[in-house]
Amino acid sequence: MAECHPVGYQWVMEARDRGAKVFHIDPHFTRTSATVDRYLPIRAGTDIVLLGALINHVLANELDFREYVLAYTNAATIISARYRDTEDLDGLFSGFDPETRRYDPASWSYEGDEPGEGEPREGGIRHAEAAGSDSYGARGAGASAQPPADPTLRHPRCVYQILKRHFARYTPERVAELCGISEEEFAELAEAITANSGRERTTAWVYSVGWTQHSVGVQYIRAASILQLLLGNMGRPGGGIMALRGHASIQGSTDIPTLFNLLPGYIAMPHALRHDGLDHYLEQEGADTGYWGNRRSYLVSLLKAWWGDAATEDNDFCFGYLPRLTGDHSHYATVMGQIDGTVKGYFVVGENPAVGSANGKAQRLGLANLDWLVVRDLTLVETATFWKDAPELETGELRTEDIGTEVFFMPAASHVEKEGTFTNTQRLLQWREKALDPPGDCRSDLWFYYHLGKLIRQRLGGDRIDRPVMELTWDYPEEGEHREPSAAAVLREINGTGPDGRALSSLRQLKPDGSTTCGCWIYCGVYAGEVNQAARRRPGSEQSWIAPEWGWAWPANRRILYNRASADPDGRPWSERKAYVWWDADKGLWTGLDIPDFDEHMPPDYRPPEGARAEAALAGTDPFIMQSDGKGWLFVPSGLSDGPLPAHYEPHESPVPNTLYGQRANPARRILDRPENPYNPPMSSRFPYVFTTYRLTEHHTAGGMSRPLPYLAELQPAPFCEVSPRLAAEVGLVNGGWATIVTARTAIELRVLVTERVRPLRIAGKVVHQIGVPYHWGYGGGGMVTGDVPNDLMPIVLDPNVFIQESKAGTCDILPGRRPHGRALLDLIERYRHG
Amino acid sequence: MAERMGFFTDTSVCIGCKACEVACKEWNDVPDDGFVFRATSYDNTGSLGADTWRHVAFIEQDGRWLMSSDVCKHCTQAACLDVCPTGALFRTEFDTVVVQPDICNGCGYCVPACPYGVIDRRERDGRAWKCTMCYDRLRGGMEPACAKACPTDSIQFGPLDELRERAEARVERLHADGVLEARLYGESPDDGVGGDGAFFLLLDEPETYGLPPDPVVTTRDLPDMWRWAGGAALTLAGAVAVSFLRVSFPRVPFLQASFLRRR
Amino acid sequence: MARRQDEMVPEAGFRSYYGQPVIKPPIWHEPHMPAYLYLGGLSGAASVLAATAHLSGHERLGAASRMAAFVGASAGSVFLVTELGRPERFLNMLRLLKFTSPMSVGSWTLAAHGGLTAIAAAAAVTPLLPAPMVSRILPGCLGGRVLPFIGDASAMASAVTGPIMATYTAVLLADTAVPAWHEAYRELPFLFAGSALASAGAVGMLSTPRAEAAPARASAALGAVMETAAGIVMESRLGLEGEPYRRGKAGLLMKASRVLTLGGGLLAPIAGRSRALTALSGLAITAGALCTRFGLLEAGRTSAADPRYTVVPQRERAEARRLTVVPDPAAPPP
Amino acid sequence: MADGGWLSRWPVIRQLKGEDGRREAARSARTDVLRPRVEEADSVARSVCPYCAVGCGQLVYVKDGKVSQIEGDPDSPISRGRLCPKGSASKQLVTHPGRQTHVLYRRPYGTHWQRLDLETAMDMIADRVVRTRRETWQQTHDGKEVRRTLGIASLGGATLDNEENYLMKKLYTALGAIQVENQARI
Repeated sequence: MAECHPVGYQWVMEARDRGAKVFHIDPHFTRTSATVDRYLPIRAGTDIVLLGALINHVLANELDFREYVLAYTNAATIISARYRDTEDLDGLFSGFDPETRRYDPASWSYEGDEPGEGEPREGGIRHAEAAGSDSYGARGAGASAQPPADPTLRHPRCVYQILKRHFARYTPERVAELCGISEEEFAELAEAITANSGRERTTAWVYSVGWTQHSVGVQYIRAASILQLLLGNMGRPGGGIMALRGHASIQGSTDIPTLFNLLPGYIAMPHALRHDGLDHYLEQEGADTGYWGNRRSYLVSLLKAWWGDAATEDNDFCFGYLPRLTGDHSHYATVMGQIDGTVKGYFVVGENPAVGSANGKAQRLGLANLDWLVVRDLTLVETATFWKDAPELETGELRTEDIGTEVFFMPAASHVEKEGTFTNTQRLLQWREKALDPPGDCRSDLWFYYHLGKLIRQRLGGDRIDRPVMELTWDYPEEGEHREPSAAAVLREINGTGPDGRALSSLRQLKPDGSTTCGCWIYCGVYAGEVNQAARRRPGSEQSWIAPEWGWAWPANRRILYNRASADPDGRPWSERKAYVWWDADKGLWTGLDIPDFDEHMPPDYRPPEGARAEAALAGTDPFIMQSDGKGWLFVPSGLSDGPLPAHYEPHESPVPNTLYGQRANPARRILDRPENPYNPPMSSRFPYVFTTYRLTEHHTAGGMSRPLPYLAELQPAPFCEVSPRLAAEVGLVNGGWATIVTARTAIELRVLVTERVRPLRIAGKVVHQIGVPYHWGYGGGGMVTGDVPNDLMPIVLDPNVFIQESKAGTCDILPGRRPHGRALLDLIERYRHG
Repeated sequence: MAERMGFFTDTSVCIGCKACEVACKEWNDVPDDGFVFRATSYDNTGSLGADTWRHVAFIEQDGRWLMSSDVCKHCTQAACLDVCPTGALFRTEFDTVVVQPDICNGCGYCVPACPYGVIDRRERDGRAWKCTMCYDRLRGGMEPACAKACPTDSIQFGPLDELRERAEARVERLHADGVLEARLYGESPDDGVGGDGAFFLLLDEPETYGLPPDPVVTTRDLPDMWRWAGGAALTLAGAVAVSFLRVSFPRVPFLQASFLRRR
Repeated sequence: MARRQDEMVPEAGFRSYYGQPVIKPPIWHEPHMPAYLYLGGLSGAASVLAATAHLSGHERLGAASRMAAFVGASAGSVFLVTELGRPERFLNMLRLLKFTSPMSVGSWTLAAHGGLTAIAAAAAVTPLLPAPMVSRILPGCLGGRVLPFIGDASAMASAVTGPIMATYTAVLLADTAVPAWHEAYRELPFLFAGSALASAGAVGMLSTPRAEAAPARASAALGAVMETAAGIVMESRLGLEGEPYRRGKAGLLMKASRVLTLGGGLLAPIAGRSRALTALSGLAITAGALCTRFGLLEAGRTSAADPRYTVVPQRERAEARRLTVVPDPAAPPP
Repeated sequence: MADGGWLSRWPVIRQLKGEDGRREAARSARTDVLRPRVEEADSVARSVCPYCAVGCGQLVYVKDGKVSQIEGDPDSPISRGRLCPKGSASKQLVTHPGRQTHVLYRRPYGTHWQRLDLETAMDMIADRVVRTRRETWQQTHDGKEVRRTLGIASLGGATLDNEENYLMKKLYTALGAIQVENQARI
């Protein structure tokens, strides 16, 4: 956090100053490690072992916050008798089909909720193939609101007992054996987090892509969620699991997604093989209880925002205009489509896949096989210049004269040359004022897409293919000499309007009948009262520590999600110290420091009547209002592609076996077994070292916004790897010298930093060396400092839920000295591939 | 005159992010310092100089990683200022030491005079440069760019007296917390430079950070130097006289005449 | 496991930060700075020699020394100005008079000394020029009567600025944080004065007929002895800080200087009858003086570049003080 | 010191008048009028740092149509005026000489860039979108209506504004392009 979010880290330093104990668990000793109470080095890719052992520690010693667990989680819920755990199947859950390598989640259901024959409502192969879990993350898959439960937690099939059994093998000994964290260190951590949880205290977990970029990444977060729910740390101040996101509006990019499987507000894109019309779609997608019960209002308001008057009740509000998915259309599938020739035209907007995505060679081969490519950026990033400086030109795999890709480089406006909102890592929308006009041909992406849309519309006719474009609401006020579309008008459209044409103030006003419009339901209220709430700038010093009048957080400006859980079932704060929101019986409403994430008039003693829908179907004691049963899910009955509970699997490329289960790696992980994407064999003596990638404070991602800046480039001027003195001695690496790192994809050369910050770990009886590689460099890109591309080493192997690549744990070999060039490089890789 | 302003750099909370280095350069338009991979932990700018006015040191020790943002000390008795022949270096109303780029003629004398190795001449420009404690910002009531940017408040700016009190309290707190190696550096008005306007809380010996353990302003000995030089000058004159004495003693009577004689 | 310096990020031990210098080395260039030091010293001593020669009736020696003083000061000034990062701003040297700055004092001295030696030299040269030419350049009586008087007076006055010229540069070097220079502040002025005297003597004996050159020879010899003595005292008194004078390139230069200066100096008084020996002696002394200056600069650089010379003596000083002073309760236990 | 005359401003003379040679007497006329340049800014925009997702507040000062300074916004309850090295380098990000301000075009099999004016480039891109969309249009897939093109794909960075992402998703969806992805997946 100190490394990649230094300004956010000030609050950690402040917490430490006030007595908080801070642990840092990371394969790599970073600036964070240097400034915490205890640093625990861990082997990359083994966090579920550690988290599982913490869960086991809590369960075995009954250290859970029982009152919270009983009231707010599905611990008591009884699971289908058809369910089989990894304990029974040596690392597999029930429902696995080895043929397709996909799970049928039917047996994971709550008792009495098991689907009949055929495709289940949520989950299943087609759902998994289209990254369906992505939308469930915030959404809550179908499950009944009042499933059978055993409040004594004794029923052998209740979630609590299943959890106990599942995690029993996650012991401190296993942590030592697999993670490399000693039993004493584990004991210190376990003691600290349990002692610091409960009524009076809360513990927070903070993670970043070190948890997500794994073939089992979603289950890392799940494991942390289970732990935090058991300890009563969710929905409470000082608790939670915080995702530290690495880009200015990466949160916004998922809320209002430019992602293949989502519509704005985590609404799933329709799937041709799963959904027919609007009604069928709504029936299939999501539960009727909890806030997702209102999904018709959200979707219809979105369709109205997009197709305006053309969207009517009679034509399903133009639901048919939405293109249909049939499977995986994600980034890496798209790249394969480029190589295969199905993808002809490609827009790359403020992104640099040629050096920023896993397996750079596959990316560049894809780019070289396009008809046309549009790159929009501030500088000439490698993706724009690959045709004249890609490493494949040197090896002879590509020739500039043979690359038929037509390339348009469109210079972009910077963040100060346009107005608009970023959504930060805490879901806070902040409006940026425009400081000045962009120079030369530079334009905002808003300008580009708006005017491109207008030009496209001029070229289209009125047939059924073109009608969705022609009928699209595409008319925003234009401002200034460049005819910049008004970002405020777009934000207002996102916020939505009521029947009177006025901006809506709350998502609760959204209607299923087409009388309201809303471009993104979770952002409804950002323009409440016709005021750009994201532009609010009341100084922090003039507000409470929650600072509700600085920007605007979705939903409804709530700063902590599910904060109903900060009060006990009766609506009283768990403790004075941790008071946040509470039920004011006199006034008959929820109140507190933050905006309650709950129906403000629903009393704690509310019990839903039979047949109630949406939020009314949840009780006054159900804080997790997006879930169909209002409970925090320790066990996930549907929605995930690789199991209802986290289980430790070794990374796809790993030097050691999985000693926990017979199943070595995540059975459902997505593998792209193609010639462009060869893998290192697991436990191969040719690739004996673990390697992990990460960022440095001085640079940003693949360097597009940092390498061209002298002030940043000089601070970290060369790609390097970090190795322990012991590995350096074994291999013959010299501090300040050169090393070549080899994987089945390619070999790259880097400078060497020999440092005791990197520690060899003893794993399953043998010493495992880890090599750290910051990934900020590329071969060109207008960078002041250039070098080989660390991402070229990475394989494309994906988490089965969200299709993110495993770039935090792989295997490699390391050699002293610089790499061979040209043909000789390919020969070297050939030798490694075939041993 | 305004209060004496200073920096207190508390390295115990430094996270080595180098925001200070960059913020300083952005404000003061300092050029880059070259692109050299030094293999000295995460430090690739090396030391303070004409093109690096804040420098973050990284020291890897067994189990800990020390980071510290170094800067011009703005000495109470500043050798650079003392020896500057042009008056380009002067003491401001904030008791800071600043180079005036419109005056400096690049004589280079300040460079070896500084006991901390701070000031240096920018060769492509010919003048000497160093931290000004953002003198222009101070004159507008703003804090220096580095202190403002510092994410963890490792760099604190304020009236020196206040900072000294705060630093004392911080050391006591750290000692109480068992960080016995915490110590202040440059805060004492009794040290060899009369105390630094920019002082530090360190977690190891100063030399570990590249700081001199007991710096003394060279001009402290200047009166003595002049005396010895005076002695040497007289000796020189005497030696010349002696040179003539031995051989021209007989001509002494003519000395007077010789002096008065017109050609 | 054996740990070599190059095997890993060197652990910044108690001594230094990656072996980097604590202070900045002098940035002055070669040959500018050493040449100036030589020329300034030569000029200073030569002006004393000139005045004394004049007083004692050694007119040829006087005239030659006046010329040497003038050439030394003016050529030295050229080196000094070109050494500046912004030579066009050399006049800024006279913005202020700062006694804390040997360079300020030196600049004013040089300005005065340069002017005085120029007039003195002009007066010495005028009689050698054809009268018509003189009267064309100088109006009326100026050439004939006033100039010689002013010239003599200037020569006398330059005998006051001269010793300062010859020794202030020692203070200039000593008044830095460079340990090898600063710690030598007692001996350096004598070293400089001796070297300057020897240089002026050498120039004097090379440019003056044998008959009048005896004082120059004596000066050369005395100067050489003085420089050598100062050097020996300096090296024996300085401990670690004196090491740069004995090692490496600086050590070679200083040794060469010692041999040349002493050899040339001792040769000077006995070389009277031989022009060759005189020339040898004079050139040896001059070469020795130059070696001294180049050696000093080099030693200063070495001294600054190695943190040992900065840290170790300071650490010893601090430790000594810590042991004598009442322990500070806030100080960490050793 | 306003009484003109180089002589009276000559520091030596000022020294003689009693000014300190290391303080007042040494000051130059430029020094006397020095002020922070942000005081002369024509405008200040309240912005947000474009690097990571902490969302630190930035103040963007503009003078004569150029960014003259970017620094932390002390009012921000998130960052309290502080910035990391990247945030602190924001001015260089928007002003550095390597930034491209012209449209560049590389024709198929070409070996060099050529300039293109913005309007032409926009027309050319629109033409290609329309053509590729038609050529690769899929009305049905396995008998099911899909109404899409797999011929056009997009990858966006996560420094795009919400409004930009919104228009992108809206336009692509209407066009039937589904391979619309973002750094958020990566």
